[in-house]
Amino acid sequence: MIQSLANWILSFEVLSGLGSSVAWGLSLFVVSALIFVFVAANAIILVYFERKVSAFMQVRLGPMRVGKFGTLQTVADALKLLQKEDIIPRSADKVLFIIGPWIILIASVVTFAAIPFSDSLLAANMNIGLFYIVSISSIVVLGIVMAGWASNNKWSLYGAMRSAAQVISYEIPVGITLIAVVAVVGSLNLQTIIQAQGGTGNLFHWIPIPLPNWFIFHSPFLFLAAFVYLIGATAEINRTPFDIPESESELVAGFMTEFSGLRWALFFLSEYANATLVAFLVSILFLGGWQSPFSNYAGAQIGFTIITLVAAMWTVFVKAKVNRLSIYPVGLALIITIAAWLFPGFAIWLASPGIFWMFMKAGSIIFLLMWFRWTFPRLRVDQLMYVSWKVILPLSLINLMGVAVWMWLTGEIQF
Amino acid sequence: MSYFSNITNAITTLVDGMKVTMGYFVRPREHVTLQYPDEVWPIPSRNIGVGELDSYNTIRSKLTVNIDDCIGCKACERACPVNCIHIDAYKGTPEDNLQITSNGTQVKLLTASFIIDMSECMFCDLCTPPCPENCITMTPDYQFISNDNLKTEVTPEERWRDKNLLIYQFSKVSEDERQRRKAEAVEAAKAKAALMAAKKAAAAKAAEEKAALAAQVAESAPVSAEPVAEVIATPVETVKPEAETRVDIPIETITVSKPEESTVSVSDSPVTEASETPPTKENENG
Amino acid sequence: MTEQEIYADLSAKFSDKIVELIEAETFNPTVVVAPAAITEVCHYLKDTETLNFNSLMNLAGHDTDGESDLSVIYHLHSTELDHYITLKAFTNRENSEVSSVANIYGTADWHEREAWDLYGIKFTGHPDLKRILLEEDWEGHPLKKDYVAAEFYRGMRIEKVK
Amino acid sequence: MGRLHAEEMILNMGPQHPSTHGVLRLKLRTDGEIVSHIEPVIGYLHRSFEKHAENLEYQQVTPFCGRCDYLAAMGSEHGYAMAVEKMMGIELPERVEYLRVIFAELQRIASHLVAVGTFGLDVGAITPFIYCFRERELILDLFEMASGARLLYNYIWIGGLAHDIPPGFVEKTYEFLDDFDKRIAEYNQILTGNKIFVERAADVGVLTPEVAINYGVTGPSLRASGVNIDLRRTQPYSIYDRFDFDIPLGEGAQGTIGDSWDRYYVRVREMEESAKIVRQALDQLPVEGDVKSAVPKRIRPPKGEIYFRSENARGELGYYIVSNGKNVPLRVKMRSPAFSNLSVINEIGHGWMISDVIAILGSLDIVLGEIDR
Repeated sequence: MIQSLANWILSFEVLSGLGSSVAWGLSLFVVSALIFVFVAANAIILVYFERKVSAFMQVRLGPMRVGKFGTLQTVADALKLLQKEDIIPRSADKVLFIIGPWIILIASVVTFAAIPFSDSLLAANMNIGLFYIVSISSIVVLGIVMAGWASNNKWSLYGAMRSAAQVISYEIPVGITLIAVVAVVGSLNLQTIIQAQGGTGNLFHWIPIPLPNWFIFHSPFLFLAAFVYLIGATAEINRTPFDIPESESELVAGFMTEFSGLRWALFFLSEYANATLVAFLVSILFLGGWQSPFSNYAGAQIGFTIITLVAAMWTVFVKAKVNRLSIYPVGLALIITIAAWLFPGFAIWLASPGIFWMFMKAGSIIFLLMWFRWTFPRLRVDQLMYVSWKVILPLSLINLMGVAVWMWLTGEIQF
Repeated sequence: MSYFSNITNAITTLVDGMKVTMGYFVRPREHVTLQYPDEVWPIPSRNIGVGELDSYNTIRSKLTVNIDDCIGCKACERACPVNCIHIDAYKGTPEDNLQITSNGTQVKLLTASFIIDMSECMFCDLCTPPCPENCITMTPDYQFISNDNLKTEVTPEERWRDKNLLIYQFSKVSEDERQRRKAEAVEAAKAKAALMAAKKAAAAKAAEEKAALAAQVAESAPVSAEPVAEVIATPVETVKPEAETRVDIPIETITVSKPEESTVSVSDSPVTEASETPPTKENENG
Repeated sequence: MTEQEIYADLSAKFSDKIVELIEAETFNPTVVVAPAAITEVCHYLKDTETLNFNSLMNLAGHDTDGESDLSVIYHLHSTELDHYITLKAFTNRENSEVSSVANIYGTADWHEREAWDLYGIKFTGHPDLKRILLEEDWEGHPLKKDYVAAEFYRGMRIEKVK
Repeated sequence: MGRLHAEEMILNMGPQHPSTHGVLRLKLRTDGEIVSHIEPVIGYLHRSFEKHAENLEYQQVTPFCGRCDYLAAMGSEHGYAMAVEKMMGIELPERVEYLRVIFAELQRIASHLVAVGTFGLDVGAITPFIYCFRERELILDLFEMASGARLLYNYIWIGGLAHDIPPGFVEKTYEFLDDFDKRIAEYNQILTGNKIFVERAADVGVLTPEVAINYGVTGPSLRASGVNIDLRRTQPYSIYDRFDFDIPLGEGAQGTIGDSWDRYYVRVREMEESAKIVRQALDQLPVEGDVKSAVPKRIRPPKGEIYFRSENARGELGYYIVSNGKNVPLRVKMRSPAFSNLSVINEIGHGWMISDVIAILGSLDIVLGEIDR
């Protein structure tokens, strides 16, 4: 994307004198700014949705005052945070206290450079994209430890130490799970991984249910691996039920206790950036990234018909009480189905890959994370370690071996 | 084996919990939020008031006084556990044109000042039942933050914050009149105190003379003037009833003859009180 | 066992340390015990099988009128045998000392601290007798009837209780 | 490595801390995450109830009783009123007794809802807390309907009640009870059985019966240890002997008897039992009767003293009242259940992690207003 932007800049008569390196630098700057804006806007939107989702799950309404249905609430909150007094505790380690939040933010923002939003929209098409993301995102823990230590507060220190232990122990199962995916594709390039998931095939290769060729349907092992990765990644980004570094009922606010105003906002920003990153990774690695779930427009038509039928049956049979709101999903599916049958162009659009599908998938994953957060209690430190070392790690190892065996069975690889 | 059953148990129970939250997520109409200034909590209303105060219901919020019905008996002031009601009542004069209450009682005292400090009120509703005229009531008005309430001098100087904004003066008597009455009452109290002191002094003198006489009989000792001074030093205290536990402001203005000790009267209205047979236990323990 | 039987039992065991049994003007017949003997009496009450008072329900200080002796009241209950006894120890105002039962009943630990805090009754043998509800540097023991609050506490004016 | 120096750290939990249920300060001596000693420091909410009571008339003390245990104000008032009534020998009308039981049991449900919800909050589950508060609001609506106040009622007077219940109250209460069973099933679904919750609460902070009785732990916390002591049953006061209800005991279903999970679950089941009592009381409620007929005009109990205990939501609430025959009590001592319940925290909490100490504290269900009085 950077290169094409630079070429585009150079294609203008007036700007052609800039020279390729200057154009390249300029487009680099533009792309970086775009990514940062994306992350910031994303956090603002996600905070709003998190508040709404939590409110609806908790029989509340959530923000309703600022803007229609409170849509501008997070904007107002962000403005408030920017205006707040910048407090640095007197006995804090000033240097670390100041750079800690920035390290966390930078580490979580730069990972987006390797995320392909669509087949052409990505900042840097790296051949080691996955490796880059995993390694950069682990730097976050450094910032957390810095922030916790620099605060000179016992609660912050506890939070930092817990975070370090947690992130490091969850890196391992997460890494091994990723290797299972890489083993199938044979590449660390995220674009290649997504392209490998195009088309339609059978569920688990043999069961004759036509489904997209996503890795989650590749084999039972990868199906499991998707959940293992989701759990591990939830732990890595410190969200409930693994939010022990900032567990508000135990450690007040963990490593963020002493932070306020802008610095605190940076933590928040990076938290949501990380959540988004995980959602993107799950959809790239297991759900086919920007690939459409339908291979052609007939597939889209039939697929949506099936979805509508399933939704209608669920509404009628599973839900005892049919009220107006439970009809909404069915109605929506029905409208799309009718549209898909009436207008082939719409069906073609549905079947074509694009940024829409990427965001749909990532959005569902983020919703899942929110759903977890507002349902579950929090684990204890030792239980967290138990889950990591005794449950997730063996599972991921089994997955890795299982995937290899599976591929040998299905004939994808030969010895 | 328990390892695997643990994991399956974890998955099933967690999914169970997620069902509940999702159930509410897809039914946001069941929310319980009330958008406060736009919608308010429905106040359960039922009339337990009498006569004109029919609208008085059980909700206990801001106190209000129908000052036209107040006879200045201070029953509410005595019943208040936190001393947030301060009443100054003075003996009425013909030029006061004292009114007749809605119960038909002729008011005999001029309620010069009837102050309720809502910042101290604890909404216990103990002040309303003792009122013989049902003129002090609790209204369902719970939104009464304001900044235009009367500023009065009732605030004792040891108050650590300015709470004037929630002090309500119900009496219609003008400030000048109030001051005049207060001064008069102080004068009267002083006169009374002097009278009592004189009486006491006379009594003491008589006793002293008697003692002196006795002493003379026994042994001719000199008479000391000490007891007289002692008696004069504490004149006002004797006016206070013995069981009184709190300070009235101002003390000198007590002109109503108080019962021997404060009682907690609990009947709804004087009418029912009269018709009821008094509880049997009361006399035994009294 | 009734309170009378318990009293008889106790006075047989601790002849000189048990003063009397108050039955008038109380709903809980009360055995008056010498203040220094509370510990051993409670030991006996708890450890004897026929008595088995394993629960101290309440421990309260009391000041009758600001002049006479302070007293400490113990309400004991046996959860196994379901009988009750109330003990009372009188101690003089100025130098009040009662032996502690904190090592016998865990409940007594905090309740004795509270009695010390509010009445200034010293419990000898208490492991950590210090104020519990009020600040460490509070002056006086407020529930004594002759208590007069200081005017200031750390520069803050103390509002007078009316 | 010989020079590696490790020492214990003093950690101040509170007075400002999200999980101390008020203003409680716990001085924790910690070795890493392990807490080796807990010293509670209380008194931050001391409002001198006993000093107030010595300067107020008997009826005027009632609102202050409710303010001590602000989550179970009806129960506190009930206990105090019964103590004074016993001193004065007042016989109450049937209707008053039934209404008092109804209110006390509804208050128990409301208080346990807070206990259950905040325990969930302490271990990190935010949503059940809101569900619990939703039901509690319904109970508070009922209270508001009857007494006019939502939290601090001053409704139970010595010798009667402040008002009779309004028309429609009984129907509304039935309505609430009909719905309530479903709600409890919901809590069980989202929290009670939840594996993470079980892991956090089961086997944590085991309170043995001996320690519990020795420290004067009462109420659900004691019954969770398997000790069958409920004053409503063992020493029936008011009219509790007329109702058919079970005393839930800790069974160690998920771990050991007397662990935090048991303390939690006993409360959940007690809510069901209380709902049962309310239903029976509503069924038997006499239609006729003046709730104020036994209210004495002058409350001057005869000279004497009494220790009266009743079963409040948190345990044995005792009032030690000394009267000298005047209209002002000579001494009112409140034996607050949470005061004794909290004192056991070091006994059962040391050796656990910080997170567990919070869970244990939450399972003891303390109210600081009552501890500090």
